[in-house]
Amino acid sequence: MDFDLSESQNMLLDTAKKFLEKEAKGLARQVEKTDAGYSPELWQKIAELGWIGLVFPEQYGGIEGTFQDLVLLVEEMGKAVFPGPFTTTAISGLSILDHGNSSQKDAFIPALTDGELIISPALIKPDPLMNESIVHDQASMKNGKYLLSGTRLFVPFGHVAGRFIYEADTDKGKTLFLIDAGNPGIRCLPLDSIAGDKPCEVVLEGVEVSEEDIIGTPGKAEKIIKQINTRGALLESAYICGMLEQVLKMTVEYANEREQFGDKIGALQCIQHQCADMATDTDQVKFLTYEAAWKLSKGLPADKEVSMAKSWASDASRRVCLLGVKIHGGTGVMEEHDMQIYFRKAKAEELAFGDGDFHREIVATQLGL
Amino acid sequence: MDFDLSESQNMLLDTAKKFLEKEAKGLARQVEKTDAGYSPELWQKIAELGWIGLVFPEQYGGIEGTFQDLVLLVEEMGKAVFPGPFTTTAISGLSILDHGNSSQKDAFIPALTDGELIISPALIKPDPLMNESIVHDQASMKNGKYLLSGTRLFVPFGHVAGRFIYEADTDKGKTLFLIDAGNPGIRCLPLDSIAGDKPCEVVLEGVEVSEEDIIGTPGKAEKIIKQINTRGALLESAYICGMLEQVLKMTVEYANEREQFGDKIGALQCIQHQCADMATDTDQVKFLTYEAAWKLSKGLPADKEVSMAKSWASDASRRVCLLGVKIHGGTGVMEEHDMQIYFRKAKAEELAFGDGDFHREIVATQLGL
Amino acid sequence: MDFSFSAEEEKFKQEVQELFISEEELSKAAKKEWNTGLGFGPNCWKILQKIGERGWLCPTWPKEYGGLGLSYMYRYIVVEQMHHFVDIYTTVGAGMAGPIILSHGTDEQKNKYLPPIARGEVEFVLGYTEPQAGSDLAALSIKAEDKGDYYLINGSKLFNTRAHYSQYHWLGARTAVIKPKYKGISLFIVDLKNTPGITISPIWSVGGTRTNEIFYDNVKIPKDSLVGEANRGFYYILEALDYERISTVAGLERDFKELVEYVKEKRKAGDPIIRQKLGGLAAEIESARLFALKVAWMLDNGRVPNYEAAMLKMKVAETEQNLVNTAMQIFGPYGQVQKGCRWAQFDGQFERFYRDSLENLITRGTSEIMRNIIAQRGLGMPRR
Amino acid sequence: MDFSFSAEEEKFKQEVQELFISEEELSKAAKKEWNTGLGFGPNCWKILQKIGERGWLCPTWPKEYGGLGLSYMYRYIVVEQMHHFVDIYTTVGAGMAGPIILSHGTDEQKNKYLPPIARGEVEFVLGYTEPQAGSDLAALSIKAEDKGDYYLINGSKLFNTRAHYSQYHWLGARTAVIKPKYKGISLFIVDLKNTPGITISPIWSVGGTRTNEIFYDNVKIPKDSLVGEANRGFYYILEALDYERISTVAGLERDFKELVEYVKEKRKAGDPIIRQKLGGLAAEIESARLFALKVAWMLDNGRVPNYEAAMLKMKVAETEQNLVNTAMQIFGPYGQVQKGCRWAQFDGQFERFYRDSLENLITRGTSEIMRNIIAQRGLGMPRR
Repeated sequence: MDFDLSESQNMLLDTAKKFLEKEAKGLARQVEKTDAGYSPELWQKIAELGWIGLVFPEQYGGIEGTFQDLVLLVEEMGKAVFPGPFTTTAISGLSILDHGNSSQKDAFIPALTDGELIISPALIKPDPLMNESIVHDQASMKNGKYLLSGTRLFVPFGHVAGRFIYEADTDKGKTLFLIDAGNPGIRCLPLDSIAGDKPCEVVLEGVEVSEEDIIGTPGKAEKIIKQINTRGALLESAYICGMLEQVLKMTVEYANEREQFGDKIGALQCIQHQCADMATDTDQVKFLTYEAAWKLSKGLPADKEVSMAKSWASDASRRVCLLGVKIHGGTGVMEEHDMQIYFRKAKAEELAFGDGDFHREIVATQLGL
Repeated sequence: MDFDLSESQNMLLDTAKKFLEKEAKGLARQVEKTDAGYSPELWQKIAELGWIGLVFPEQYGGIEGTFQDLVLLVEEMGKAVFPGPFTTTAISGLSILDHGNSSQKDAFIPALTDGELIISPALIKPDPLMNESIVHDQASMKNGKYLLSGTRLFVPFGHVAGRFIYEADTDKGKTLFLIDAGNPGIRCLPLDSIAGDKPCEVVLEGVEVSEEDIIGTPGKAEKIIKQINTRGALLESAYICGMLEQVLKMTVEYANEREQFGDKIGALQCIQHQCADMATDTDQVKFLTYEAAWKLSKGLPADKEVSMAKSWASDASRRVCLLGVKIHGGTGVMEEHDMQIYFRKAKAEELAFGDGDFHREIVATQLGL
Repeated sequence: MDFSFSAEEEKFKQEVQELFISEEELSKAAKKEWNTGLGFGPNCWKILQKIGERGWLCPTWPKEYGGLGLSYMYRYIVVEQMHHFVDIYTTVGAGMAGPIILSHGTDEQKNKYLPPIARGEVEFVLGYTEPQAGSDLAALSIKAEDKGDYYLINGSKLFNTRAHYSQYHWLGARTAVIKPKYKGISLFIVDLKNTPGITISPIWSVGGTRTNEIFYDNVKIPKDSLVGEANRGFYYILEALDYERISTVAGLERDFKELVEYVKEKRKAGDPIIRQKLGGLAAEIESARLFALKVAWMLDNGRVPNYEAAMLKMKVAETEQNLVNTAMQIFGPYGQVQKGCRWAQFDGQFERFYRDSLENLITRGTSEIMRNIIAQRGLGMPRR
Repeated sequence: MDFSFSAEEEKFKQEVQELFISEEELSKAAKKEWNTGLGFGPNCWKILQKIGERGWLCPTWPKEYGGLGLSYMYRYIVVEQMHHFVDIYTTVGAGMAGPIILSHGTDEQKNKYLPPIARGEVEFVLGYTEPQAGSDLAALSIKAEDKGDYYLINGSKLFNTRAHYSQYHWLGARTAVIKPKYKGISLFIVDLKNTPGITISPIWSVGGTRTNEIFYDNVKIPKDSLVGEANRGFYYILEALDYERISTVAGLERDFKELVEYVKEKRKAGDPIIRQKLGGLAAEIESARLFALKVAWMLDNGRVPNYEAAMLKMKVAETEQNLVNTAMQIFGPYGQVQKGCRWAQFDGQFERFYRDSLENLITRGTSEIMRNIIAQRGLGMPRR
């Protein structure tokens, strides 16, 4: 049993804290009004720091960290609400590493760890009840090439991705493709969202893709997608964990400074108890996330643990941020204060890779129900 | 719009408060260890006060009050956790009044208002998954008589009932009978329960019943049963409302007296806020109950309102009692203190005529979902 | 006990409804304007005036000042219908400033301000909050010095939400440095359009609502700007709370109904979890509605709804949170996209509401302040 | 970071498990006895002695006093297994009195009391609470007067739960009337079996658990009953909290697992609402388990888990409430009937648990006290 970080994890987080403190302060606020929605300049810097390559082998420009290291780094990013396609690029790269062939690995992972290539999973199919006018899924063969059409939603940073991970139902069954975002049949539309984090609508119309762009065995997409979703859910939990730690910190600081009725509001029992509840909720997210990360890193089955973490994180994200807003009072709802950024981001992270109800349902299944 | 009670309601409640204060103090504690589970002596007294006849016409020994009056009286009983088959006898009687023929009315309602006859709805069929060894439902005809077999559960005060309201699936469809509890084919077993309130298992084996004992039109039982359940749910809400008012009162009194750390615990903000939440929850139960009662009294459709009231009451009953227990500290969990009686009774009332989930589901249906 | 409106009230309600229905386009346009977060636009003014010209904006006021001399229940009915049709609850003039002018103003002030308020022609912006005086209103520090012929005002006010379209500032300022602090506060009416030295600076909320900071730099205001007696302002504010307490959940009811229809349409009505959530919300909204009715009824019957009003305020704000949260949960990932996006459900209305509703948890007293009131005034628990 | 036991710990855990499995009948009988609410019966004593004779009851103690000189994680493992198999968590001797005797007792006291505690042969009943001293332990008033050759005790103690089967009273008594009050408290060991003037009077809890009031009427106890220095008792109690903090959710995990199996068997596994409730509970129990492990790990690493232990205490008690409440909701009307009834699910186990679990919300500090600790010690918020 060890709840401490390793030497190298401490070093990684030390650097991360310093870097984020120096470079990323106020970044979330700045970039959400830009078209990119993130800072390409800082993206290069974190590539140089080895963050994008954190979990990849040296031969591909990585530094061979564990998935647990990645979780810890993402937690730090969450504290700073660091914007960008970091987690989704990392898990996309891991899919190529785990399931791609060697030429795919050679072609894409070094570009990814260098910060040159952003890969985004484009896996969420629209519910036609929400909007009927969509390009429906089609996959046919022509001259040995696949012709793919379809609509995918909420593709993270799709507008700056070089490649999409895309699933199509081909003659061989559900098959995963790594599609060049520059393909002329693709349209990508960033959507305005509560978190200002550029989820995209990606539309394929008759996009020609060759067999070489298939990841893994044709017809076997589902297992890889599940892995992507599991990793994604856990990294979101870590990001939420960081956010909530920061919200708690900000809130306690505010309460310990703010005076009303001749006393610090932090001396009020109701404020203290709300902060205690925020702390407990946050620690629950943290430990559940850490345990799931440890299991994933060890290669142990972790579906249940990941879903426990994400279900708690999703619900705690709203609970904790709402208390944060309330304790900040009028200040907390002002655009100029950071509190509201966390509140808005929390909604996006709550939803990403499945909300609380969704993951509790998975836990139930994992319990054998 | 009028949130006040009428003159006659005020009089009724005045008498009720005084009577219950004088006669029923400590009663719940005393009778739960007796075989009867209520006080037959006080039963006679409340009959004399006209309570059992409250909603019945004068010709049957009643005093022609409204259903709203009944709700208010039951609320007072809830404050005193007055034990006995009052609500179930009243709603059983109302079924006879509404659906019985004149000879049934003449035979049973005066006996009921006099306090001589207790009638109990025996309508809950056991879930065979919970216990397989039951007498299964059967209804056949023999010499113009019905022969009924079946098991019914959680029959309130079945052991002292003179008649049961029982539903059987006959050749004419679902039919409601008013069965003599003294019938030799009937066994009645009071069950030990958390609230000590004698829910009974009633077993019929080849019980012979004549056509005269059918209430309403043969084959049309469902509508009457629904009415019984609606009325029952609302009276339970009223009883819970009274209980919660009393729990709140006891708790505030305790908090305003109890000293710890040199101060009344009632001066602590966390205690005050918990009490404020208890008060709000209780008032929600109260107003929802009153509105539903008013609708029922006016003959307006009230299924949605009753289920809103009971769903809130069921869940609030636990929330409020749990806070009451916590604020009372060690005292609250001691057998010798009344707090625990309310906590235990709350569970029984929460369940009676449907719990929170059950009634929220009805509300959803009523919303057209 | 009776939970229905009287025949006269019912008739009045019909009339009010009919106005909004006959002015459907205008109502919708006003609602849309209001929901930009920018406050009153031309359509808002227009509909307010239509309400006002019938005497409905201040139905409890005497006829001479533009009212109808009716009971609080009529005001409740108007507020309910306004909330339902245009989302605007009331004006600060009709709900907060006006009642104080009516009780404590001079005849001149009454004649000058009340009729245009009642006609819906002018609006007041509330000027109570300061950076160090939020929940603790008595701590306000903006200074109003009596200079003989005029008052000299210096300082600033935060969260003056309606400043950019109001004619008047309803200003709470310090006229005496004294302990207890609340005994040194006075109320003033400041003409925002014609007074030099005032700067209005916008602040934006997370919900996209514009509010403002107002700076007073050696601002001279006439002596007759003072309302009532000097240093009695805090008492007047507390008194006026009654009137302010008329509240409604009509907007929530409307949104909830739309949400239920949406769930049916999107074929999610069979989902037991959604059914539970909506069933629970229905009960919660209904209980809040009954709280609101009770408060209006109490006012009409000369009872002071101090803890009841606190319960109402808290319950409405929390019910609103449950509503927006439930809606967002039902939309799933589609909830996060905003107005104008083709994937936005209800054109992003709930997305905005999800942000904008936060304010209601805080303004007019946080839920924690309300719980203090319920415990201390309602339940008789000790004050420190 | 590593969430697994070491190979040695794992091996130890296996051994402990094997004992309980090989003594299955005895374990079950002990669990059954314990769950009557009457405390230790013959089977409880027997299983405790089997645990004790292996040194497992106090594994962190030195070997000379019957321990094994192992780390806190081993104690965690024993507690977890005990909780799982017999529902008994620990003894007061091993968990509360013993550690103080070990740190502050005389050699004579150590030799006399520690080995039998470690062997599971004797039990202490905690004697801290009084009617006016619950959460506020420092307010205790039972008097211990130093009469030269002996101490004279007068007064009474409330909620002495284990008094009717313990050999010793672990008594906190006032030896000095002084401010602050906590500076006048001393700890004593009182031989309950051989001391005249003591009356033990039963009190019953809503859960059917027997607890007791103990009355001291001019009771003389020897001078060497005092543990450590006079008037230092409160400090010792606080110190010992560390040891006490080892906690586990093993019993909750076991009950939860049984509940899940029950839901499958009763074909309710398809109910989405039950699935949500159980899925949420699984996460909550797991997080409480991780809190417990963290505290044990901190103790092993010389860190003081003051706010972490408070969080653990609060979370375990609240998780337990969620578990019993969920179980009762799943049973519906069948939940209300009691042990022995043929309709009782799990033979009424959860019905009793529903009542009995209330105590855990209150003993060893209410959730409200825990929140104070988390805020003030953990988050650095101001103390009054």
